Amino acid sequence: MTVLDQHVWQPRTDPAPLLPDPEPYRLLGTPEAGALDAGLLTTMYGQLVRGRRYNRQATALTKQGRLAVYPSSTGQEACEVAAALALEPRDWLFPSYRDTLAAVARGVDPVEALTLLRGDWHTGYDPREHRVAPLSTPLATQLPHAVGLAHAARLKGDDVVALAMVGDGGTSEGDFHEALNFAAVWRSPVVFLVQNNGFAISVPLAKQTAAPSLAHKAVGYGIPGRLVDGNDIAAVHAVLTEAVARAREGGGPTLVEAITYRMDAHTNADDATRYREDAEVEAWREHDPIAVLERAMRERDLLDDAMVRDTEQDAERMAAALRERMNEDAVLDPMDLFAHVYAEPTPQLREQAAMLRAELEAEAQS
Amino acid sequence: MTVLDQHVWQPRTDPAPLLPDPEPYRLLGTPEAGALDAGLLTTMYGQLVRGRRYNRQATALTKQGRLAVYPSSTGQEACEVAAALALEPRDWLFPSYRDTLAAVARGVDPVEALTLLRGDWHTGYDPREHRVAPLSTPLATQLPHAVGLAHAARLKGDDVVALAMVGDGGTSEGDFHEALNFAAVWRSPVVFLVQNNGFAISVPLAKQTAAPSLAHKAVGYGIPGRLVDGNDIAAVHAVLTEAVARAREGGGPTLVEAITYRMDAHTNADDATRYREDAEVEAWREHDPIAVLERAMRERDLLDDAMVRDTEQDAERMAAALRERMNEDAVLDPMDLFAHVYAEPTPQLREQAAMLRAELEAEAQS
Amino acid sequence: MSTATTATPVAAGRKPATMAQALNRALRDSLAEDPSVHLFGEDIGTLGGVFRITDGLAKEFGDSRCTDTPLAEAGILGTAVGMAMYGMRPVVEMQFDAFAYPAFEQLVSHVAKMRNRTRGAMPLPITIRVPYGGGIGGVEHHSDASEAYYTHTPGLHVVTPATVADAYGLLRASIASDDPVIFLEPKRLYWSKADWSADAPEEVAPIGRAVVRRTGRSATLITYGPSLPVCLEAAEAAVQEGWDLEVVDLRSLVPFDDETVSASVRRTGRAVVVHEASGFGGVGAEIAARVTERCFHHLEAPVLRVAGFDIPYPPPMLERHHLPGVDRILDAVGRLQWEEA
Amino acid sequence: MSTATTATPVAAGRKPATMAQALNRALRDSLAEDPSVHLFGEDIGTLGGVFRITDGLAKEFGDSRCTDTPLAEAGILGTAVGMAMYGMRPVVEMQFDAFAYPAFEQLVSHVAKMRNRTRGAMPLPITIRVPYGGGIGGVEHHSDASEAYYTHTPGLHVVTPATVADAYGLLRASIASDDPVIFLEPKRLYWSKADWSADAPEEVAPIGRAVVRRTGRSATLITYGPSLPVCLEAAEAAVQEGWDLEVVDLRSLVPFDDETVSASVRRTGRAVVVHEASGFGGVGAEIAARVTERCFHHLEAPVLRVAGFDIPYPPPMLERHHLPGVDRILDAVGRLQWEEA
Ligand SMILES: Cc1ncc(C[n+]2csc(CCOP(=O)(O)OP(=O)(O)O)c2C)c(N)n1
Ligand SMILES: Cc1ncc(C[n+]2csc(CCOP(=O)(O)OP(=O)(O)O)c2C)c(N)n1
Ligand SMILES: [Mg+2]
Ligand SMILES: [Mg+2]
Repeated sequence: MTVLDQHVWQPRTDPAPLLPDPEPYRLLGTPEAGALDAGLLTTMYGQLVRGRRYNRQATALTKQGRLAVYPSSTGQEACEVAAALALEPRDWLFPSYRDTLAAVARGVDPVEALTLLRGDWHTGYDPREHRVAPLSTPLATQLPHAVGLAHAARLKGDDVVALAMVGDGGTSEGDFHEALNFAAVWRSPVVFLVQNNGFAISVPLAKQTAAPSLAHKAVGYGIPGRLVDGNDIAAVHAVLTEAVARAREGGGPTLVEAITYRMDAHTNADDATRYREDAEVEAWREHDPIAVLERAMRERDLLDDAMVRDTEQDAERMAAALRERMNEDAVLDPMDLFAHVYAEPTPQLREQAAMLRAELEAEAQS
Repeated sequence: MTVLDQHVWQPRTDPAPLLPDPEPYRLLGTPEAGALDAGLLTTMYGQLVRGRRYNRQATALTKQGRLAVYPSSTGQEACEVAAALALEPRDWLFPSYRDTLAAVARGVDPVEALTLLRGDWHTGYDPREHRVAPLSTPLATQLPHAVGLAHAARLKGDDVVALAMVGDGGTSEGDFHEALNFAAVWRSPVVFLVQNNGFAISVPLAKQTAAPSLAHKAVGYGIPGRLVDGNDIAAVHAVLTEAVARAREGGGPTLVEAITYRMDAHTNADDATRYREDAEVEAWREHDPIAVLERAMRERDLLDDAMVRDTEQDAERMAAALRERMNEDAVLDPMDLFAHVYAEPTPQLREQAAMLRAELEAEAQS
Repeated sequence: MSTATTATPVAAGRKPATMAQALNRALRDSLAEDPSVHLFGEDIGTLGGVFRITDGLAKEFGDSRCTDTPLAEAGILGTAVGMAMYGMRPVVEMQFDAFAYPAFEQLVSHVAKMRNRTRGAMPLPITIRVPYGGGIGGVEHHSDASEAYYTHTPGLHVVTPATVADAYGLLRASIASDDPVIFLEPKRLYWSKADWSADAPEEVAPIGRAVVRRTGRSATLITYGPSLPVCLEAAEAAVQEGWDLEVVDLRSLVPFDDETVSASVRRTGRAVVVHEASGFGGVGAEIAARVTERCFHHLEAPVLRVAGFDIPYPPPMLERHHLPGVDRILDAVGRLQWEEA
Repeated sequence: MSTATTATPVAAGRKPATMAQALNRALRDSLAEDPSVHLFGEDIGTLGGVFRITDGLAKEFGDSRCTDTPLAEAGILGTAVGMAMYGMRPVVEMQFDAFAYPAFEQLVSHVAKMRNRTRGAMPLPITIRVPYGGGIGGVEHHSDASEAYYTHTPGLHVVTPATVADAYGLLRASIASDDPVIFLEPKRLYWSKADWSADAPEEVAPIGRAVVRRTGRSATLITYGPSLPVCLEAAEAAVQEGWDLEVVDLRSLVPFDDETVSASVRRTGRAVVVHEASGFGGVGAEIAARVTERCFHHLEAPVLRVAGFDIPYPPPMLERHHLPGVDRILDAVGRLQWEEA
């Protein structure tokens, strides 16, 4: 022992257990898949199919002008659904703009989840109701929120876990770094789920990072990194569930990287042909999360054509209901612009509200 | 090969060679020290002794009101000097506020290096003269500058390397993360030197990070991390020289963590007794960088009492000259406030300058 | 009664072009002329930018002249600082107004200060392109009018074009400037069209010079960027009310063209400042204050402001209630105490 | 001829205290009364803050109520957002003005907007303490007067005390507020002293209310924070010139107390706004503009501004030339067109 060890040198974490496996973790299609709970798989299947249908419906709504914009999670439904299923009701989900499906899978009314993208308000749901934070557009900014919330819950003695979602591109932001570091130092009960879908809009992963994997970033914070096949819902669910349990028991945060692929363009406004080959998209169809689960379930006779049909019809009903509700015009009160800026409007806002009210009245009369 | 490997999965870097050794690298006092170049050691010794004297002199100048503030690098001279010695004249150094000594060791006039801290101007030297960027106060903000400069040099075909210095606390900032990631993706010729002196003002490392070491952060960027005894100047110099050479040859950036200790308070304005024990400081005296080098040199008969005395006298002369020059009042022209805001002052600044000029004239007349 | 005029000289070879095309052309011409010009940003390479302002440039000039960066705005601006320190002329794109905020420390603490702190030894000729403002149905964080943060930061130039010709001219001038320039691109004018040629950009739009877009005698509308077309429309509508409005397009917020603005207000005796950013502490406050300081005895009425409300930018379906429109401008003009004239 | 007055009621048990002590006491009382109050920041625990404002609090309330965070301002504010989402009342310290900039995105895009975007479901009762301004001989990046960035951001309250009593009262009120408050602490007044007691903080300084610190009839000086003592000194010096100056201390920049300010200017007919931040686009512009809008026909002269120059904050040895002093204020008062009165 030298002075270095005594004084500056940390009680060192062994880096080895923090390092992710070199290959993404998989369950479906492996021998272990045989042991997976049949009920869980059926739930997952139903949610995946509904999720896919939801994505298709939302995209269709952009074409009909019913949504201002939609960042589809088609191809990423396994991550979206697994994130929702891995949490207890008392836990919190921190989604990004791409994760309306995770919010919906957690119970948020799909119309309310789509409010931001429809454009009648920003956050359409009460975050406290289902414990889903507002969809976050500024990249990676939601990650420190998740850490703060988890830290607060722990200080209060509540065994609440926060699961925060971010994209591969988002890992380059300073907020990613700061959030992971705070979580690690505080041993906060947070799970960070990075959906690595290969692109940040047009920018491929190779221009985003030179790391062995994004999960390897965990080591630099002294937390475990896990790498998982993001289109294998059972694997994602297992990894997240384990990380959530560890967090809940005081074991601190985990960084999970799920390898997946965005089958649609970045949003309906994007033209993906500018930056990727159709062949790449086609290749990923083989590894579609629904197909992967379906194969595994059929292998175990947990799924047959009739069930597939039923599930699809159920999804169709959900989609029809959503379409119908979204086709109703949003009821808007422009005076709401002033209602929630502060607990009490400032004198300045009262003046401005009066001006708008007068305008609206004049408009109504003419 | 699945679709994952083909398309999203990077041509993977093997993480193993990126990981730092579990123990800080040492040279002095080890058998390898016998092979170190005698001339280099003598140079280092001279610089260390002068550096220590410079630190003492600068601290004394704060007491005499000649410096507004001084963040001393006493105890950290090995890192400061080694950083300067590891670079070629065409290379660039990016120091933080604590690194005036590194700037001085690289050739910057000590009075000019102290301008910021004396308070007569911000940067006192022309950064292009010795290729030393302005001392950076906002933590970690200088790191992306180093990356940009190194990247620019590479684009121009110049084999220039940038060495950027930052503290342990600074590694928590988002800019640290973004800089390392840019450097890694661009394979820029940059060396990041983290001086881990155990504290960020009063905050100990354990409240700053839970990582196995700060050098382990390298893995998350796909670059090598090196851990070194920061009070062993030969070791720091060897590690930096190697990293600089690798960068120059196109091998990309390196993250070096040097374990050291700040013997003085954060600045003269700080009261270190509030957050650390004297015993800890005392323990580090055994491992003082000058003592460590002196022992190794004496062992090889490269140093004797006469040389020690000569070196100290030389340092004393340097200090006396510095003291004398710093005791001269700075010559200041308040009109300089307007001279360098833009290439051409705006009409608004011309008006304001006229106002100040009138005030100064009135003052001079009264 | 005067009619709308444009102050730009008629040049040979004028063709219809959008502002987006003019910006693209400005970048291309700058890249072609000066090898030290380098473009950096998110999605500006292969994709050509989410607004296609850099379309085709990576292809024409290579990845190293038009580079897709990792997704980190402080990193983008911070590395641009380093490149400029090495003698390059970086032009960075912030994808949207609100996504420039992560770079705020680099901007305020380094970009704006570097020349000054080094006594001129280290100028930073960086152009920061920021698509700004609303009116395009963007969801939250995509429509901030953030100009006031920049205009209050000494060391930065802040310019914003309102016409196709100025888009080209000002961007060329910004890139050529040896000082950092915040170049604010009004998103909702990207697809506005005009006849235009790339000739003589310096004459077209020197930094620091406002331009009278419409001469008039009753009152002056002072505006810039996205609000110029609204003001011109208001001025036309005002004719029916018997008002002959002058419209000044500032183009450059810093440096500010006091001469042109004050001359106009002295002539008309009344002024309304129009912008879509929130009014409180907005650029309009500065304009109103300095015009009043300079023209007090010529003023028949206080300088009024028509600005966005002091609220977070509204969701798409409500933005029209927030943005200054023709009616609100005419309303303000009507409050310029005509009865007392 | 009136004399300097203070508007704070005399309370029992008043003792001499510095502003730093009053702030410390406010934090202590808030921690003691409300278990949801949590303090976060760099060096605020063991060290008690670089200005010692949190001295002794970690010891008294434990590390989890007064926490030394990792060194990352966006992380500090971002985690505070999360804590507030869970019902806590975080009070964060930014070590110096310029070191709050890394948190700018969190501030503008989340802190200021969260209540609004969730239709009131998710208020964020966060207090952000920012030691600001110069006059303490700080090296670059330690003396920014950054208030204008905050006042232009809807959704934030912005307050700043100029007296010991207000430091206590306003900080208590800020922590109790259900909205985010930027609490600007004038560094150079930390060691200013006054007789003061911790009684009845709500009466002392409610958010949104300016106070007349000195009544006068000739002209109104409108100011806040670090410039109040300078203005009071100027007002005393002005007596010799025959001017009886009223001095208004705004205390709260957002919400703005139009009533008190306008009433004063209507009474005096002349006004000078004083602050040390750069003038261009500073808070003074807003004040001058709105006072003019409201009091135009009472004004004998344009509202003038005395502010810092439009330059990066100077090095310690030159800062006195930048900061508005008594002479510069009297000079501006002299330019209020008395000859025409
Ligand atoms: C701070 C910030 N910068 C830029 C953007 C603009 N932007 C929106 S999505 C996106 C790409 C994000 O990529 P990734 O994190 O991989 O998530 P994905 O879209 O693939 O789900 C960008 C650049 C933003 N929203 N926030
Ligand atoms: C962005 C920013 N935040 C806060 C500060 C205030 N500050 C100055 S030095 C310091 C501690 C830095 O610690 P470390 O990085 O370990 O460097 P050291 O002082 O030990 O050399 C802090 C918090 C700053 N300069 N910049
Ligand atoms: Mg992605
Ligand atoms: Mg340190």
